[in-house]
Amino acid sequence: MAAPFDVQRTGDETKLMVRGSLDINSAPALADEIDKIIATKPAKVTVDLSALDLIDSSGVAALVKLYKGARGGGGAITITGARDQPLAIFKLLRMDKVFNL
Amino acid sequence: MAAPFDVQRTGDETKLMVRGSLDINSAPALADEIDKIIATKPAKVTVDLSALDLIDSSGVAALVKLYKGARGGGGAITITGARDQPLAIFKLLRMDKVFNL
Amino acid sequence: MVAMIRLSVPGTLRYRPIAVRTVAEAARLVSGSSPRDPKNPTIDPLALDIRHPFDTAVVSAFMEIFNNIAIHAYQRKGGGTIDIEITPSPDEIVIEVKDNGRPFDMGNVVALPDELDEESLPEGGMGIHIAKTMLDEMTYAPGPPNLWRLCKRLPAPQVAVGRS
Amino acid sequence: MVAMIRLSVPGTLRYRPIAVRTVAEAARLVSGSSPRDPKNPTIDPLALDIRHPFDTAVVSAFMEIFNNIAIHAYQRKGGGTIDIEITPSPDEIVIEVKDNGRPFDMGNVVALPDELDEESLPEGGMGIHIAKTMLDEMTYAPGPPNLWRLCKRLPAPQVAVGRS
Ligand SMILES: Nc1ncnc2c1ncn2[C@@H]1O[C@H](COP(=O)(O)OP(=O)(O)O)[C@@H](O)[C@H]1O
Ligand SMILES: Nc1ncnc2c1ncn2[C@@H]1O[C@H](COP(=O)(O)OP(=O)(O)O)[C@@H](O)[C@H]1O
Repeated sequence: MAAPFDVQRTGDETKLMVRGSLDINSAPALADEIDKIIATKPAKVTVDLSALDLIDSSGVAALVKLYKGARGGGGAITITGARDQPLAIFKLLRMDKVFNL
Repeated sequence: MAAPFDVQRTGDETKLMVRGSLDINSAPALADEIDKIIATKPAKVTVDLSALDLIDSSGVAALVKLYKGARGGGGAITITGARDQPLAIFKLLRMDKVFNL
Repeated sequence: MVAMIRLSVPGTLRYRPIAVRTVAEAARLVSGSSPRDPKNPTIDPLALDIRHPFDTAVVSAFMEIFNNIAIHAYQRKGGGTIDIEITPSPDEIVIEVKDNGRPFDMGNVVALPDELDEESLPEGGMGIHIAKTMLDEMTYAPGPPNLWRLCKRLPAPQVAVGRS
Repeated sequence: MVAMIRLSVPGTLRYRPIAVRTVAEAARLVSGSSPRDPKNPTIDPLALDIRHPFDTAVVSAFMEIFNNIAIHAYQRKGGGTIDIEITPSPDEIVIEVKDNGRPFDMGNVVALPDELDEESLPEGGMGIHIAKTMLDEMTYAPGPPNLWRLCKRLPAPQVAVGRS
């Protein structure tokens, strides 16, 4: 019954944990959260995907938006823990290199 | 990827742990295991259902067989941890009293 | 427009997980235990969570009816399909299940013993009883095609009155 | 007899979890990552485990096609059904998906940039590319009804030769 994501702010670091399925039905809520995160211009963003089981292109789009937004605001962003289907999708899109997965 | 049940024998006690869904597709394998357990005439059997999410009447039948077999062989049997749908089924069948759930 | 979900699978136990999952998801559409609002997802869409009492009842009943069709009507040999029509509405779910296997007379199904003790614990004959008790309505019209109609209503939401 | 699974749902995202689960289970029937042998069940039937590469590919592709139909063909307004016919066989799965929404010209879909760097990271237009790349065959025949045919083959089992 866990929410598919949660956000922790400590100092100038923002940690985003995404769980379960990030898809067309759950990505809009994450996109809203991402707008909020980007607005704070965080110095460091860490995205933990170790609990993410499934992603579709709308989920990828949300993460790309966060990636660009964080970098655009001058921050650093690290994406960790991608595995299984989500990792396969990032590889297929050749985003594993860019995201340093 | 865990097997839906596992058995631990320590001294004269047998512990059976059942997981996931105990149904018409998984109960036959458990029934085989139960035959083996009963054949050893264990003094004490403990069945742990805390990881059991779903059961159907064939799953119930397998557990009843174990219950009768263990008692018939002069042993004691304890069933613990039933919750959610499995507990609802035992209550509906009024087995919660007999099983002391 | 009535939104209907139709699933047709070969009449063997191999296809049971597909049918059970479909029914579980449909039940969750009615009970609201699945995220109705895309902006507010609250559960992991990968877990088949049927802990809501409505979902428990619907899935428990359906599993028994499906098992019986595969085992008794099609005698574990398949040879026909199981056709499932699910109509989820705001306050109830109706599931119609059709098969072309052997019909039977539900009047002949033996009831479970009234008093249950160690001796009388049943090792079979529980399926119809479970399904009937879990549902609000269950009818069977022998054919072929044999037609089951299962109905479960969502209790009206409890409104808290006064102070607690 | 070819065993076919048919699922029909209203053409909105609300019914996506039902369709995705059905396809995932069907993929598992082919990849063998679901228990084929009732005597030897090896996985929790409640978890939608699609870690097998075959299941990953089939489910990833299907999710994109379903999304697109609900969003682009039915323009998030529903008004028709999505009809899915799945034919699992020992070495491949064929999924036909039919809708009565707006047709489109797949030739007009823009390819993803060849070189991907931070600037060119796409925020859309990835669905068709994902589906096509994940599958062995993907065809689309505009209608209505519009017809998608998705095919994924199971690689022949690797036989270990010689010593390691
Ligand atoms: N769909 C069906 N088709 C034919 N016979 C059925 C069907 N469902 C139930 N029956 C008959 O009714 C009996 C009672 O069914 P049930 O209560 O589910 O217990 P069980 O299946 O364990 O015997 C079955 O043994 C069978 O003879
Ligand atoms: N089933 C469909 N019906 C109508 N148009 C579609 C369909 N699928 C894709 N399209 C069109 O092709 C484009 C590319 O699709 P896709 O690669 O999935 O990316 P996206 O959906 O993010 O735009 C869509 O924007 C849409 O115009």
